[in-house]
Amino acid sequence: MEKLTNLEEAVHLVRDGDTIMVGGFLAVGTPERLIDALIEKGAKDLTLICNDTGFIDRGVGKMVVAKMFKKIYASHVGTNKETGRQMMEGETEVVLVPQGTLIEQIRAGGFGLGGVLTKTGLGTLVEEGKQIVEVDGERYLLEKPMRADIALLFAEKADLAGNLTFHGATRNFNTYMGAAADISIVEAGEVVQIGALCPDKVVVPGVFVDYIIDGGAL
Amino acid sequence: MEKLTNLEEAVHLVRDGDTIMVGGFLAVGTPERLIDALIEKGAKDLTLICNDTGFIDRGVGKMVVAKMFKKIYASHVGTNKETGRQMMEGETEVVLVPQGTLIEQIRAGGFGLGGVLTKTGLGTLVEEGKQIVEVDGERYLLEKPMRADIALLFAEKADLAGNLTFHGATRNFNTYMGAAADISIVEAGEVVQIGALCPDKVVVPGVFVDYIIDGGAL
Amino acid sequence: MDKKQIQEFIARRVALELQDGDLVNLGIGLPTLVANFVPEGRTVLFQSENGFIGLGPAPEEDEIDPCISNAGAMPVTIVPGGSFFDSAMSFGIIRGGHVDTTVLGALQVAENGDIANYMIPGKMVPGMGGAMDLLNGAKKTIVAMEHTAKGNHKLLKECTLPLTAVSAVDLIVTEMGVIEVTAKGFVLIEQNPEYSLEQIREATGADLIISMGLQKMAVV
Amino acid sequence: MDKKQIQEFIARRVALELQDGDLVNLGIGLPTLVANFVPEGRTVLFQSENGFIGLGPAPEEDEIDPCISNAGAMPVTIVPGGSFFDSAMSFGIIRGGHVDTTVLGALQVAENGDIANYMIPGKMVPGMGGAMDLLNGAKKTIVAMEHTAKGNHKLLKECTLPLTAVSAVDLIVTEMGVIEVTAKGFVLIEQNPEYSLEQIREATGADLIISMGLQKMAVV
Repeated sequence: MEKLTNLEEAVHLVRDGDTIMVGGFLAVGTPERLIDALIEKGAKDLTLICNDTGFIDRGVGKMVVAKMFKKIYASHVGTNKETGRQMMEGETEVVLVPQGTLIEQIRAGGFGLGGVLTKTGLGTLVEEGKQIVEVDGERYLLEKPMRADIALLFAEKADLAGNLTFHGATRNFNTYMGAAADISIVEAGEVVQIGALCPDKVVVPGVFVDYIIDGGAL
Repeated sequence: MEKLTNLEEAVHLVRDGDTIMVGGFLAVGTPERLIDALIEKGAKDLTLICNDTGFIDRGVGKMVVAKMFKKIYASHVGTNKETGRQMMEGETEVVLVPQGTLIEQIRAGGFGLGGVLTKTGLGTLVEEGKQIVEVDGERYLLEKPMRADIALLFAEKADLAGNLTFHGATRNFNTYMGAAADISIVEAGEVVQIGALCPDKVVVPGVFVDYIIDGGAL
Repeated sequence: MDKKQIQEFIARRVALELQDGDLVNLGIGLPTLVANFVPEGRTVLFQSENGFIGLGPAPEEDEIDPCISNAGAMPVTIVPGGSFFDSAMSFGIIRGGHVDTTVLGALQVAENGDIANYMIPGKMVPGMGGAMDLLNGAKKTIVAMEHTAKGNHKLLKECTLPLTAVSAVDLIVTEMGVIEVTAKGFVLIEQNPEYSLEQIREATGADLIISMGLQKMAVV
Repeated sequence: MDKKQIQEFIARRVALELQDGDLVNLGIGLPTLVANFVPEGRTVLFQSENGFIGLGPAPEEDEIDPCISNAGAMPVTIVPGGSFFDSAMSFGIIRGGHVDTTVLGALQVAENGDIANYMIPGKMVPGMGGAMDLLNGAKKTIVAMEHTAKGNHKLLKECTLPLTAVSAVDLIVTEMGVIEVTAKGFVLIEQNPEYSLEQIREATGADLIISMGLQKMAVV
């Protein structure tokens, strides 16, 4: 399969009503070009799964401003006042998820696990409506696996087989979202030939990557 | 804390009756020098958690031959006839665990998760005596987290802060066992100064490594 | 055919099932042979559950890297575009449904797809290794094995040995033919003309439905 | 003391709690200041939950790497011996109890150690980020905050805001003193001599036990 594609073809894979996962942590490690192209193409009633909603002018926050989401799962929305406004005025449903739980739910969704058992959130609003599982007398919250139709990801380098490497703090949610989405699209700072990446240094194996965009250097 | 130590001091951390985790897959990525030193020092009634029991003359299998285990958790023991003999004759208790479940139980033990929910083992002997958890109508086996007193691990390189890198197929169980053990000891093919490893290339952060042995090149 | 020829014949037929772009996990023994017969024009990546994608052929004696071996601890190579990872990632790939096809041997297969291939109580208890995860996780499971074991049935109404997985097998390839495991039971879809339908029926310990479109067994 | 001096005073006292070899996670705001006052002779590594160990000081303008930032998206550096990882690893470290100390701010802390610091319903709902995991996972939790909010109590018998975690706080450091959270409730173990015990009691919305060994508040 040829994985290298262009922005236009890539964003046409996103349909109205889709659930999308977007990598990045406060817009660090977010595929900005994919987001810009998706805003230009337009899509509505999306559900977002992302660590946070970035800023109004950076990261996935630009899509919040473009009112593309009907529902958002995130651990933090405080850096984007538009998310807060839409939430307060009932325009967008926001589900706050503890950060460590969110990434583990995504991993479970991609790795065929039935859920996550964690103490995080016990005794808080996060617990509401959820199953409690007791293991050796200890109580844990059962958090369900998460999956998406599309994952929009960022990497430092991608080879044509979809193997990814990363620099700095850009890995965050980018490493597992590809496994948890039916289609994953990676914007790479640099696209290299097969064989150019040392197999010891690959962070995400190409099996989790369906399409690659050459995003150019940051 | 000074993490670099020598074989003799390291193996004296293992006490009779301890539960130990040992990295490696059929003796690839196993800390052979640590094992040899531990056999020389002697220890009895140990419980082993390891992918397999290697061979009679290679890997953790040498400890099986030295009759150091009262109980073994492994996914495969077929390459070491002494394990089979001890199991058949009731000398050693052997608990067979599916490989993907075993590594996930170790990860859960090290990462503060309450257990693993998997379909693997449903309808088989593996299911016996275990809790079934239903998630959205699907049945999953609840497999409990695993922890150990000591982890004996192998890495290609370790810096003095305990950061580890790997080559080839030697990662296997070595990457998560350090998190799941009270004390982890790594035999590294090469020990390097702090700063010599690129932080993008570190596979296991030093927080999971308590002691380092300079094992010398393979 | 002698045992070696039978194994190669089976492996050649299994290889036809591999599609371009597939990620494939081959079990130890007979299934490993399949890698030698991938049809021309198809690019298949092999996963090795001990920790990599891109399993390549055995190296020359003087090029052996002791850190690069397959799940049977035999020296192998990694192809360009491959990558190494740990067991958690390896079984995330497997359990998560990212392996397209797994090929395994079996002691017994039942007509509902149950499979037993990891122990004979009291006799041989090697362990399941990664087989239980592969059987639960791979999108398609192919059993590659001789049709009988010293005359004893391996294809059965119900397995008598401890199961490795329930309703997991999709296709069985033996020296006698190719059998689909369906809701109705075993369906023979290809026949090795060296064996009569009567012979194949006799060698099968369960009902054998003959496909309306029964074909001559194909091989690479 | 003005607000800035108060914050620095609190940060200087919190820094004394950090032990040689500790792995420490500092929350955004006041807690971040603690990194500036690690006592001499102690080597402390800072974890940044967005994905690394070895958080270093802010870089010079011309040495900013856009890929290296802290959990507040501010440019930082990584110290030698540090390493980058993804969020699953980061929270494995946190949830698994591998962080020795976490320092966070709070809106309210109850005498049983309950803490509320992530939302004011209908007003401010930024989200918990990594705080719930840190509060559940870190070996020791220190709350660093001003003793009251515009005169309103923050140390309470029970929190009235939605909780971030239950019975999670071990120590509270404010400009007035240092308070241990014990099975008996709040115990004042250090007093800033600028405030009388009466003033501290009045600023505290729960019983305040005065430690038998009450000391003058220490700072770096």
